Amino acid sequence: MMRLQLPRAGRSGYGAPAVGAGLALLVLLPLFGASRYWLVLGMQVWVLAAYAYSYQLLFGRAGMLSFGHAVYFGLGAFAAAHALNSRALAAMGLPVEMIPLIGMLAGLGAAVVFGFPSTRRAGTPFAMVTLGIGELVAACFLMFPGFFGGEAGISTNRAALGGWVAANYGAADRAYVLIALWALALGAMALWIARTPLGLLARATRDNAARLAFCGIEPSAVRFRLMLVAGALAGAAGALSTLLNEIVSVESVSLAMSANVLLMTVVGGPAHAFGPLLGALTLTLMQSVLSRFTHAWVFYYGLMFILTVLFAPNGLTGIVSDVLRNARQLGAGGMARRYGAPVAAALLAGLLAIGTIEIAFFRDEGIGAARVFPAWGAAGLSLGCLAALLWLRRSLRGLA
Amino acid sequence: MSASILSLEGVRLSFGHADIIRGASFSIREGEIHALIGPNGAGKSTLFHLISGRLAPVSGHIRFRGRDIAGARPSLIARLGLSRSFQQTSAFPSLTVAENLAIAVMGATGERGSILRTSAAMPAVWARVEALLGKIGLARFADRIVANLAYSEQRILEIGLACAGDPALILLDEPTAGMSRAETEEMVPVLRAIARGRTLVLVEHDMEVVFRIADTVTVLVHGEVLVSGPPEAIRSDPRVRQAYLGQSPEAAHG
Amino acid sequence: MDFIFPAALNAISYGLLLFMLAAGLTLVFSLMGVMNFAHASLYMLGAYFAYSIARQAGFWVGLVAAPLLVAGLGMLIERHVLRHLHARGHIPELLFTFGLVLVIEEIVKLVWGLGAVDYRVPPELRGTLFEAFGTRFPMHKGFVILVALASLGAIWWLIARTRTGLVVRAALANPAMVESLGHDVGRIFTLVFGLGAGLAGIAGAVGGAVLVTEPAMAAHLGTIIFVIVVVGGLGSIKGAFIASLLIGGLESVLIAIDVRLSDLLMPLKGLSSGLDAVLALKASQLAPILPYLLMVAVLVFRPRGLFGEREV
Amino acid sequence: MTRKFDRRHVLAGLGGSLALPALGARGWAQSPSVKIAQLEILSGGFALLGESNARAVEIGVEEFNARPGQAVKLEVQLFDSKGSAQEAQTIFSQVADQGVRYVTGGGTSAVVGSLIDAIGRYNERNPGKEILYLNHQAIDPDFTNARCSYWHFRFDPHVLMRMDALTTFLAVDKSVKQVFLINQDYAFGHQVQNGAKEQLATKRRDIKIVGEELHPIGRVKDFSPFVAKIKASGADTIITGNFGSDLVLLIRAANDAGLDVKFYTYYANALGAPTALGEAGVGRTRLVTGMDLNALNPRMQWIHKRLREKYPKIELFHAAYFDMIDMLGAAFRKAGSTDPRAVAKALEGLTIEGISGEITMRAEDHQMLAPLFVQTFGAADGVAIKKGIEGTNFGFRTEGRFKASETIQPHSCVMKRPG
Repeated sequence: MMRLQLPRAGRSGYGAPAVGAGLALLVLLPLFGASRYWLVLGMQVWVLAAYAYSYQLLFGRAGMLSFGHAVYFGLGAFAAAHALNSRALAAMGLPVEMIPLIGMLAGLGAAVVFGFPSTRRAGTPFAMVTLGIGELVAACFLMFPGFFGGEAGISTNRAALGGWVAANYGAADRAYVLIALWALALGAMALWIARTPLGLLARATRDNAARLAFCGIEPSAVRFRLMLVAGALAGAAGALSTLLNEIVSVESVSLAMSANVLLMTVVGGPAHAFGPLLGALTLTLMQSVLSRFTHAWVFYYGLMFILTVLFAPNGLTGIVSDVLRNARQLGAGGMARRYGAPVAAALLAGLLAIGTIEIAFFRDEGIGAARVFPAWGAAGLSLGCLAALLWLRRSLRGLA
Repeated sequence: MSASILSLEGVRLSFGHADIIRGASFSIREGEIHALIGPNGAGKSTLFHLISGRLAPVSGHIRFRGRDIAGARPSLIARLGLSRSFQQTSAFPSLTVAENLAIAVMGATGERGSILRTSAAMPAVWARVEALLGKIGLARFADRIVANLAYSEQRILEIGLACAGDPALILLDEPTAGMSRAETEEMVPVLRAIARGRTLVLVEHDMEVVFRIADTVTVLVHGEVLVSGPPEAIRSDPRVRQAYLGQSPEAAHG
Repeated sequence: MDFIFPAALNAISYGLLLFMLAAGLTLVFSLMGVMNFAHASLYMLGAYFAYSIARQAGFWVGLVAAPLLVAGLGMLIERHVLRHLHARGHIPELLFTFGLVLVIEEIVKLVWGLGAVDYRVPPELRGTLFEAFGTRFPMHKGFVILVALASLGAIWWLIARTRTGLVVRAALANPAMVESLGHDVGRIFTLVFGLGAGLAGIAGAVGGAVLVTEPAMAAHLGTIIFVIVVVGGLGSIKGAFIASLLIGGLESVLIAIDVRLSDLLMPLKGLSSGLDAVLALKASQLAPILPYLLMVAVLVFRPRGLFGEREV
Repeated sequence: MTRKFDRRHVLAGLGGSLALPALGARGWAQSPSVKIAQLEILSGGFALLGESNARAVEIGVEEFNARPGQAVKLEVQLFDSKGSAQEAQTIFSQVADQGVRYVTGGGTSAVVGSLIDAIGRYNERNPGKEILYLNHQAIDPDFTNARCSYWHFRFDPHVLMRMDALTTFLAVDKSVKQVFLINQDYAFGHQVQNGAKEQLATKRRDIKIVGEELHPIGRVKDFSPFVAKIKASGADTIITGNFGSDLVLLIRAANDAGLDVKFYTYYANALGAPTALGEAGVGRTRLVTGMDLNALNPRMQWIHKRLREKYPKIELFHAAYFDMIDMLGAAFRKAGSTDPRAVAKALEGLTIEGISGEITMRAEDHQMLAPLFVQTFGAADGVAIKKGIEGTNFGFRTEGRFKASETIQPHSCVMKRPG
């Protein structure tokens, strides 16, 4: 009997033990004496990664480009905040570990309501409907301050409820472990879904929805089911964000939040198992660390997104796995010979471009590079940048 | 004479003022191989779209096993046991050959995308896929991504997809389009094989293939049925000659 | 009546401004199938370019030069980026234009600052056009109407009456056919994209002066013009026209009406206390969500849009 | 963004995201001064406001530190909260990590509220490391009423105190008969609207509120439908808390339509409004503010001049930061310590001479009582209006002065005090 290679979405190829050990190290970050700031940043990465994993199911698997995913994330976050503040739930002894389940239910409920009108269509119309629904829900938030706390949002305290494992999760290190484990579980669920029959049908709808219908399977039903799953996972991720921030405000459902998850997923790699994690890490570092050095961080982030769309459709994880694959074939020396010149040229061009931008725009503010370089530096750097770009082009030709 | 499995009664389709199908009526008997021929623009593919549910007729009835399916959704029609292939190869290009067939099988077996087991854990589906792979002769390409298949293999896969769900009736849209003589020769037995135990309707430009395998031939001109009958009668019918005479030889032979 | 009349004139002026944007977006979409997310960003660039030129050379020079610059930029984008992405399908194109929105907004902030710039119509347009029902109708609003009609008329003439227009119309209907007739479809795409961008540029040069020129102006209009294009029916210029006036007017009319939902639903009073928060809203407070409700409803119940010939 | 930090790590900044905040921590540890983390919105729609706040505080601290014999120096570390409550939490955790004990900042009440709550939780969980929030701008009355916190001090008169000054002045003007309220549809706008209604009802029962409008914040491109409505209502006076483009566009639409009414505003001196007002606003635009630009004391004159030199693009339209800095200095002296617990105690009930008169930090709700001014828009004449603002020839003439004791409003704060 013939052996079929069965579908395995999200094969890492890095060796399961190594991946497991790495993840365990990440989860146990607090044991290594990470300060509160790094823990909070870490939690942010986990929350965003969980959110991005839910989005990857839609965009990466089924090609559903949603501009309103924050609806599910935000409603999950609000449900979690209300649950944390609810005396009735506290009296019933709801442990804080179960809060993400509340968010999951809220996300699922929202997906039942909004999923139907949006998943009837695919492609560009789907993108437009989700955009409309996203704007709709965001606008509603300010209209019903009774439910959503108005612009101030809803404050809560993650230590308000007791826990099963720890007495409470007020301290950052305990909260970190809770959030990391939940995020891992959510990511695993998303990857699991990709490997189920639903995941297979998701890829089929992306490839050719019309053909799927002629096979007897309604593509809009597949999209709807995916939306339910993705909505539930996003809702749980939203609940994690409530546990982290202890406040939920309108920004949780905003277009910016919807855009963030799209950016993370694309930059990280829309199809790779580690794409969302890497995307979340990149966004968090740029938003929280790079933003301390330059006002232009959003510009760099947008530029990075565009470059990814243009030149690396498989995102950063795509680049990494390409490099690893080539490295195995070529060895260190071969890699250096082959990629040394283009990488050096790209790095140089990038650095010079950043320098030019910093000097040109922050002259009168005197921040960043503008502090050290004189005004004419910008002109010099931009010329250098141009030269580096030409060099890059030449070395890329050499590659091809 | 066996019972009719599919019958069209006065099926009409128009876009704006242009009539595409002007009241087509004919019926297809269970178990036969029925060929639809006609010059370019006669509305053959459009008729397929109407039968398979991609388009809805303005008026008229399409009865499949006694049930009116005019205007029903494609997925419903497919579940009723009416399947089709496409003129352009239009499978799922980023999936493997086996996965393509699995999806078609899932559609027929009523699998709606469980999330509680992996897709590997569908023994019935994969067993059927393996059988199909053997039948259409693509077993060695099982794990090949469809986009990387050669053209003729993609055409064969297209037919495999159409019969994966063991449908009662298959619509094949130009199964030999774009194939070399030799490839077409290979296709003829495949067509005979899949026709075993079911009804086959095909649109085909290659007259040689049509007259070799068809039990009945229906000639469509300008959205109307010109004549319908056994191949020998069609071959000698002067109206058919007339209809084809104005056409270039390519149109007559595909 | 005393405030319905000025409200109607406002609606026309604002609606036509929206239409200048929606027309370009529709044109590009029907030809290339690309929903250009960055269309409103081109509008913003039009305003900022016009502002910078106006400071050096005067308002009228800016009004002409800025749209040309924006059109050129649009053609560059089409020629050097979108065309290459086209082969990979619509999603990468959509993603690219989405990224462009971010980048253009940041560039505008870096170059022109975070706040609004003082871009106003020149003194000769600051007066009152006429007075009716006790309200003055400012001249600059009439100017918006004039520019919109003139530029749309020019576009119409270009497409309906010139040879190039004939090829464009043919390409709209059947690009493969036009290609086989020996026309360079790529050039037509570039041209049409430039035309759409230019229209956005004109809208920006005028709209920026009449409304406000600030980095958020693209985000404010961006989603609204999508709503218009979808509600009107993708690819339908007529639909875009009606939807522009409809959406432009909706806001003015809703603001003018002083009704609460609870007043409308008086007979149903006591139905549910849970809906109190909804019912207490005034019609004018609903104004921001109504376009989106309309869009979702259209996409669900009438996917072709109001006047679309084909499904979205 | 921290200035010092930048300079030391420019190269790291160029390198991008590899930069380690840990390096920064070492840099800060060498300085003996009291560190204050300032969170302002430096990107997005409110960025201009955040930028102005940041520059003003920078100059205010420069002046404070340069005073002869100043024992305790202040060092401000600036962060971009991006207008996001979530981001504010991240920054706060970083700040708390670095051992910074004072946090300040303006912006939306979402950000400020989230910080006050976060500090409350942090102080509860980390006794001995308490952090104080010094609020120089968020004037939501809730922060010193229902949501008051022992660790929060507000140095700016809140919405209702300002409204009281505005309505007192309005009540005197017998030509006001019909008032229209137009505000942004969010917490602050609602407070202005409700405050105006309540206070007018007690001060001038004969004034009719002929219309109330709440419009979405920052989204209205053309106010002429509203203006038409105002005109139709027959109003002779508008009260609005609008600021930024919402005020600029309202004024422009009113001018275009020839709407002849008085404007009573909160922010007509800022963010483009004076430019928009122009000649048409003269004599009929009023403003309540905490600072009189025409009568600055020497300290404020120095700050004003320095700000103009260093950041010509930045306008001075808010002054609570300077009172905040002074009062903090006074509290350090009174407590003999810079420990936030001692300083909080010292701040309660503290009275000093502020930039325009006596100011007191009310102990019960931590709301500062400070003088307020009601001013009218007019052409600069070098006397009543010393200089034009925002590059125009117009400014605001002071017509009403309210001493701190005249701005007192009741509060409902039940403060939880540490044991």
